[in-house]
Amino acid sequence: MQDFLEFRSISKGYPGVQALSDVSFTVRKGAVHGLMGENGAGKSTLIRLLSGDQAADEGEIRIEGEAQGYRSVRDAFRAGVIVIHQELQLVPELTVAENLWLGHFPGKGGVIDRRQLIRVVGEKLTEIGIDVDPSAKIASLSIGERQMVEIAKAVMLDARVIALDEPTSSLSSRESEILFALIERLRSNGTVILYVSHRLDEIFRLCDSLTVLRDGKLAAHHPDISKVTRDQIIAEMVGREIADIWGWRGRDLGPERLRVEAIAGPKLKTPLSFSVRRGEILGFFGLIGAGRSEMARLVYGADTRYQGTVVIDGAKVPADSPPQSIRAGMVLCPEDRKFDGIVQGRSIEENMAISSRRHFSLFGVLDLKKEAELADRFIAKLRIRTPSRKQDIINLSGGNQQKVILGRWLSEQGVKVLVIDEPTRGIDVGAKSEIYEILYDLAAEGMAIVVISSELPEVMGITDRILVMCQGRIAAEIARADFDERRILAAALPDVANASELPTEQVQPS
Amino acid sequence: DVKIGFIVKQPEEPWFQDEWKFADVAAKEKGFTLVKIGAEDGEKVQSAIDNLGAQGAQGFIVCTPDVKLGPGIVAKAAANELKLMTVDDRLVNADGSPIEDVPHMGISATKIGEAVGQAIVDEVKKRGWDMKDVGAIRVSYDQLPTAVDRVEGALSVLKANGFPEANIFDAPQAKTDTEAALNASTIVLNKNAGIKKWVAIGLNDEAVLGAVRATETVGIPADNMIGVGIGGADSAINEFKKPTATGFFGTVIISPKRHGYETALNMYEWIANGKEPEKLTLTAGQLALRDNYETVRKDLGIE
Amino acid sequence: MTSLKKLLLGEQGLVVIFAVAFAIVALTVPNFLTERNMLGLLQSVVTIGIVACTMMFCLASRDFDLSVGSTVAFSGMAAVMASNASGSILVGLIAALICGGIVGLVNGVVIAHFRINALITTLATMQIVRGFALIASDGRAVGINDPGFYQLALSKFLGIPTPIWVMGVFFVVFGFVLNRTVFGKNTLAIGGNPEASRLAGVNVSNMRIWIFALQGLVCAVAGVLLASRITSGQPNAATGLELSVISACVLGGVSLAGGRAAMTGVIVGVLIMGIAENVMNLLNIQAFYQYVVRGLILLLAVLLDNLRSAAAGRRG
Amino acid sequence: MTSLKKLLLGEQGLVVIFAVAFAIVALTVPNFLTERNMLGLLQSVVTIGIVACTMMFCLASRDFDLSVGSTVAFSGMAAVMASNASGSILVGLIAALICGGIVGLVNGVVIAHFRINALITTLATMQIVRGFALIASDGRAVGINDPGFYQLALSKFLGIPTPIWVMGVFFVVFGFVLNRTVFGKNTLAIGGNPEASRLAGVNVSNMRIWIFALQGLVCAVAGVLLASRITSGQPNAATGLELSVISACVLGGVSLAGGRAAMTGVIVGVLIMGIAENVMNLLNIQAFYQYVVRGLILLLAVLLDNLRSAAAGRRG
Ligand SMILES: Nc1ncnc2c1ncn2[C@@H]1O[C@H](COP(=O)(O)OP(=O)(O)OP(=O)(O)O)[C@@H](O)[C@H]1O
Ligand SMILES: Nc1ncnc2c1ncn2[C@@H]1O[C@H](COP(=O)(O)OP(=O)(O)OP(=O)(O)O)[C@@H](O)[C@H]1O
Ligand SMILES: [Mg+2]
Ligand SMILES: [Mg+2]
Repeated sequence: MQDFLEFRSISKGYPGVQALSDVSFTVRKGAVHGLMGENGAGKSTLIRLLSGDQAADEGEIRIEGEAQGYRSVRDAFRAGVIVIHQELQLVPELTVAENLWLGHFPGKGGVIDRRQLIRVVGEKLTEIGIDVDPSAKIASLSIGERQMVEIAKAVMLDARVIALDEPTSSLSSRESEILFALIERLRSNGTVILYVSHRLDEIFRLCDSLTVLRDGKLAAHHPDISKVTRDQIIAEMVGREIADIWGWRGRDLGPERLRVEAIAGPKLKTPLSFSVRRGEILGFFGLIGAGRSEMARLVYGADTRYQGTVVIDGAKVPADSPPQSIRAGMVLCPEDRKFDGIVQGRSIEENMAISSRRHFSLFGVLDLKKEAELADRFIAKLRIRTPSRKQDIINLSGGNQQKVILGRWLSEQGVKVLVIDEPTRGIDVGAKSEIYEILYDLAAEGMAIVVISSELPEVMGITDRILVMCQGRIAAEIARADFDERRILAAALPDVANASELPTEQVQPS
Repeated sequence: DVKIGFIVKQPEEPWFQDEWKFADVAAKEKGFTLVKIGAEDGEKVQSAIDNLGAQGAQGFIVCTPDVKLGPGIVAKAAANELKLMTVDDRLVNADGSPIEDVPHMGISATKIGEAVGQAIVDEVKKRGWDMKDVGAIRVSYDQLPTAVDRVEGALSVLKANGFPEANIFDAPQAKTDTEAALNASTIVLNKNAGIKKWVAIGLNDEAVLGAVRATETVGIPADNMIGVGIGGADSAINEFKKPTATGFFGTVIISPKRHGYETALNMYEWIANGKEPEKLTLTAGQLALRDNYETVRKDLGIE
Repeated sequence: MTSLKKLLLGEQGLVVIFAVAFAIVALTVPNFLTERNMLGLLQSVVTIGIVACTMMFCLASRDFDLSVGSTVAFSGMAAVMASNASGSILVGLIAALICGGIVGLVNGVVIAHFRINALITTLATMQIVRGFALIASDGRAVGINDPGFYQLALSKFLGIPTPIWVMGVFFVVFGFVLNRTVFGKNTLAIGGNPEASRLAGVNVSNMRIWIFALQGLVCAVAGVLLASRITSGQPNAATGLELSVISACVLGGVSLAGGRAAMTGVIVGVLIMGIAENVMNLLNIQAFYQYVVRGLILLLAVLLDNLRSAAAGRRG
Repeated sequence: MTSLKKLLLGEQGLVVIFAVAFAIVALTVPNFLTERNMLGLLQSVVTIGIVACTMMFCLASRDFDLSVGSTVAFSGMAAVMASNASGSILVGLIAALICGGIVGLVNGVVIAHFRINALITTLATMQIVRGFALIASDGRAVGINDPGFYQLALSKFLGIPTPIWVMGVFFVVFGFVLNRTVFGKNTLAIGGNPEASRLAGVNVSNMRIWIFALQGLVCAVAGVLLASRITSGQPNAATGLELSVISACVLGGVSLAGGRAAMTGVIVGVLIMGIAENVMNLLNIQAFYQYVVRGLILLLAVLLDNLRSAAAGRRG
């Protein structure tokens, strides 16, 4: 098979950062090509250059031997290239169908043919196996559903090259399967797929070939993925060996620290109860829309509750608002970093200190030195790739932004309960194990930790106990000794949950 | 029963408030309804007339935001079958000639300006200043035609009496309030720091007050300043009430009483008794100074 | 009961609230619901209504235009001067469209290409264009020579004055453009998420330029009608129009954060503004109190709309 | 060469450009760089400068305040009337602060609690408050009885008039508050991403209320100084102030999309506005052309700043 897509000595710099330097590699026709690397290694930058949104400082991209001088997204589209970016790029106020057609609306003389708009999208979505209403507004979808819509965008329009930048970062296993099936189909049609992910099992499962980037340079190129091992890739990425990513450490669990009693809200009608002990890491698993994020937001007071109480160390937490929860010793690291996490236009330092700075300010006057120290400590600890702590957070790569947000909460003092929604979304393998280490340390100090994750291996790898949610209810409770992939998945699937004898009512705290 | 509209261009201005007040007196006396509407631009005037028509008024008095609105106002009044009189500003045709069929009561802007100019000239002579050493601040707001006419009227008298043209300095105000006039005048004073004696003219009392405040800020004594305003409402009276005399020498008071009371009365007579008013009534302004303003106001029927 | 609630809180809630308010006013205010007053009312909102059509697009795409008042005055001026000079009303109309179009185009190019804040740009052009209008006319109104020009505003069709028809046509056309054309959808997309739209291949800067140019042209139409109604070109006309128009749009549910707009909403917004003025004058409310009442009505209208959308659980 | 470039394109680029422009003006415009003119210039921007301090906070938190002009007039009015009635300047000052504070508080509560669009809310209060000022004074200027009141504006310290000192103190204090206090940082955070700030424990609605209340208080101070300068309370004072202040802020790099602000920038913005007026009058530019020039300067200033930040590769 001939080389279909070629990157030729590509370089791209931003002020203070050389994102890519002299990167060259080729991809064969009909191949799924993996792209890996630490956070900030330059993967998204490469994809962005391919999309035509930005131009390389040096080098060129060739498709079927033809140099692509395109300068805009439209040009790239005409050349048959479609890119799904790392951050969701949807217009919340428009419907699913309108978003899918955006940029290429059907119709004559500028008048949209609305019937065709809906019909074609409906057919495509059914064909792909995505269950969303084409005329629903994007704003009403959960983040996972939005991700599926993004993916549908790639297949809607016939393309020669499709690039997917971390498409599964907010998908659970079931949706991921739909995506993988899609990729198989595209591969058999001869489409070239560039696939960015931090999940090694996905890479091994899907990809024919692989490129590893490190610090913006080509670290390794593997034309045949069957000739490499996981450890080898990790070493190429991180520059060191990581024996066991999870590195699970057992702890002695103390008395009950957090108790949630019959909590319910607008999007979570069935009351939920559970409790977490000192030193315990409790995992929540479920499919998209299972209601885990809703649960977390209700517990934290981010959304208004209909009913229910939250008790920390025997004291009731006022139900009202995040400030009160924080004062009571509970923090939530939200799932959607773009809308709920990063503060655009402000530096890394400020983003990290936003909540904890009240501890080291005197009468409201800041201690800038302490802030700087804090930022530097977590930049080092979480391996955040940035020229300085003064960098605007918007200029960081996705994974590095996530790390800053994590840093914000890990630096908070006097925390008794830490709730983390998708802690390692988009984070590279190296940093992942650092984060797990920090979580174990915090737990060992007596903190109660709730981890919500859609990545089954992660939930199984780092938690002491798992609550499986399904359709807004807790469908199963499984202790670490009984962790079993099949059992957990079975509980998460709605049809199985309804039919089986698995407990569907509220689970009593153990 | 009779219903009469009274439309004015700047409802917040004390002058128009007073006109309304005196029109109300007439309304009470004669027992008709007076509908007061503020209309700052041509479009508002149009809808105000429509509105009056809809309410069943029989006629209205208008001080138009712009005299060139004449044909439009006349047509609109006719369409609504309303009798029409103008006050303060006289309507003109497209070619600039006054529309003579519409009864008017007012005073020409140029004439008021001339009164101001005469007052200044008299006082300059009385103080024995040499015109060559005196600077004139022309607080200007040229986007308003009336303002230009008033200021030019005053300047024409100054020049006719030998005031050197080179000593007249323009201080354009960005808005028609005192602060804007103050800021603009300060610059003129600072630019011509060599001139020690000043006179100031402007479109109204507020503008001249700005110039007076400016002289105070840069330290020119009150004796070296002659500001003469136009209007004679509270801004000017407040100045006269100050314990010591300021550079605000006087103001040409124009009487809102005749303008408000008589026009309303005339309109009523026209509607009720078919007695058509005079086509043109001209009133005069009167100079008021610190020591005689009370009598002047009494003479004019204000107070 | 529940269906009433649904009606009030639904998509068309503002319209329903408006209809109720209208009925109350019609029943309680004398002379309000007469044909003459209705026509007068509609004529009084012609300028705001026409300009609001394109302002809606401008706001929906997350932009802002403060220069509309000046543009209306300037192009009205241009129409009068050109038609006086040439003796042809058509030439006047074309001159106005050219002037308005150029102002809009300049706004658009400066904002989209040089990426200058729309507020500052249009604040600047607002002053510059007003300056041009004043310079061109030496600060004085210019009378219309050809009485045929007045006919634009005075003529009627089926008993309704032409300007009202024009406004109606604009409402229909721009309503269609917003909901049913690529242009409209792209406008909403740009406002909702400019980055996503750009990455989807929408030419964002061209779209913005077009929107501003259209705004300029529409202002020119409003300017010509205004000049015809007031039988002269006035350099000081339409000051403060920008705030009225933006208020009408926001009242009608157009989001200043972009991405949300509806023609029915804007029409209701325009009418609320007009009715408020009309009723205050009918009730002979004192000038100073009119300020207070005007402010309170504005607050009340958005408050009601807000309660509605809060109850409907729509996200901010 | 490169260090020059660095200087121009760096954080302080606007300041450097301003310094260069200032030097050019000082050298070419006669009478500009005299002590008298400088003091006059500074005094002419006192109102804008003082109000810009809190407007900066307001814009940085993604809000908007159009009511400042009315509030300045109203509280100035209140100060004069209260001090006339009581015979004490202090009582007047307190009355002004109370009035200003209440207006701000009402703005804040309506905007933050009832979640009404800030533009509409402050547009409404702008009218209501102006109405109050007119009603309170019956539309007339109210003279100051106690000559001591004039001294607020006329008194000098080290040869510099008190209002300029007040403005200077405000600049220093609010610059400190913005950069060095939790309040300032939270303001910027709210503007950058309100939802994220809320989740991070910032009490967003309280913050917004505080910012508006502060804005009201600061307007009251500006109103008292203005009344003292013009020796009377005028209900029509400070119309259009809101746009000048917002322009000064945006010129100084405050982002209307929130999250970005700097005191030095705002000071430069205020000075640019003041110098533009000052120089135009010194050069005796005709009134109508002043409109055009004012607009062009505004455009030029943001354009320069924009080129600078585009070159620096800063994102939108
Ligand atoms: N607009 C920008 N301005 C400055 N630096 C940038 C900008 N965009 C990206 N960078 C930097 O370029 C580098 C590469 O970023 P990129 O987004 O390509 O990383 P990535 O490999 O996709 O990482 P991740 O796994 O976290 O998504 C990072 O150091 C990032 O901070
Ligand atoms: N903004 C919204 N408006 C309406 N419904 C929503 C909204 N966000 C989420 N939902 C719905 O609420 C339910 C719970 O979603 P939630 O995001 O809590 O699920 P989750 O278990 O956290 O899954 P995910 O993996 O997507 O985060 C879903 O049915 C989802 O469609
Ligand atoms: Mg990336
Ligand atoms: Mg979730």
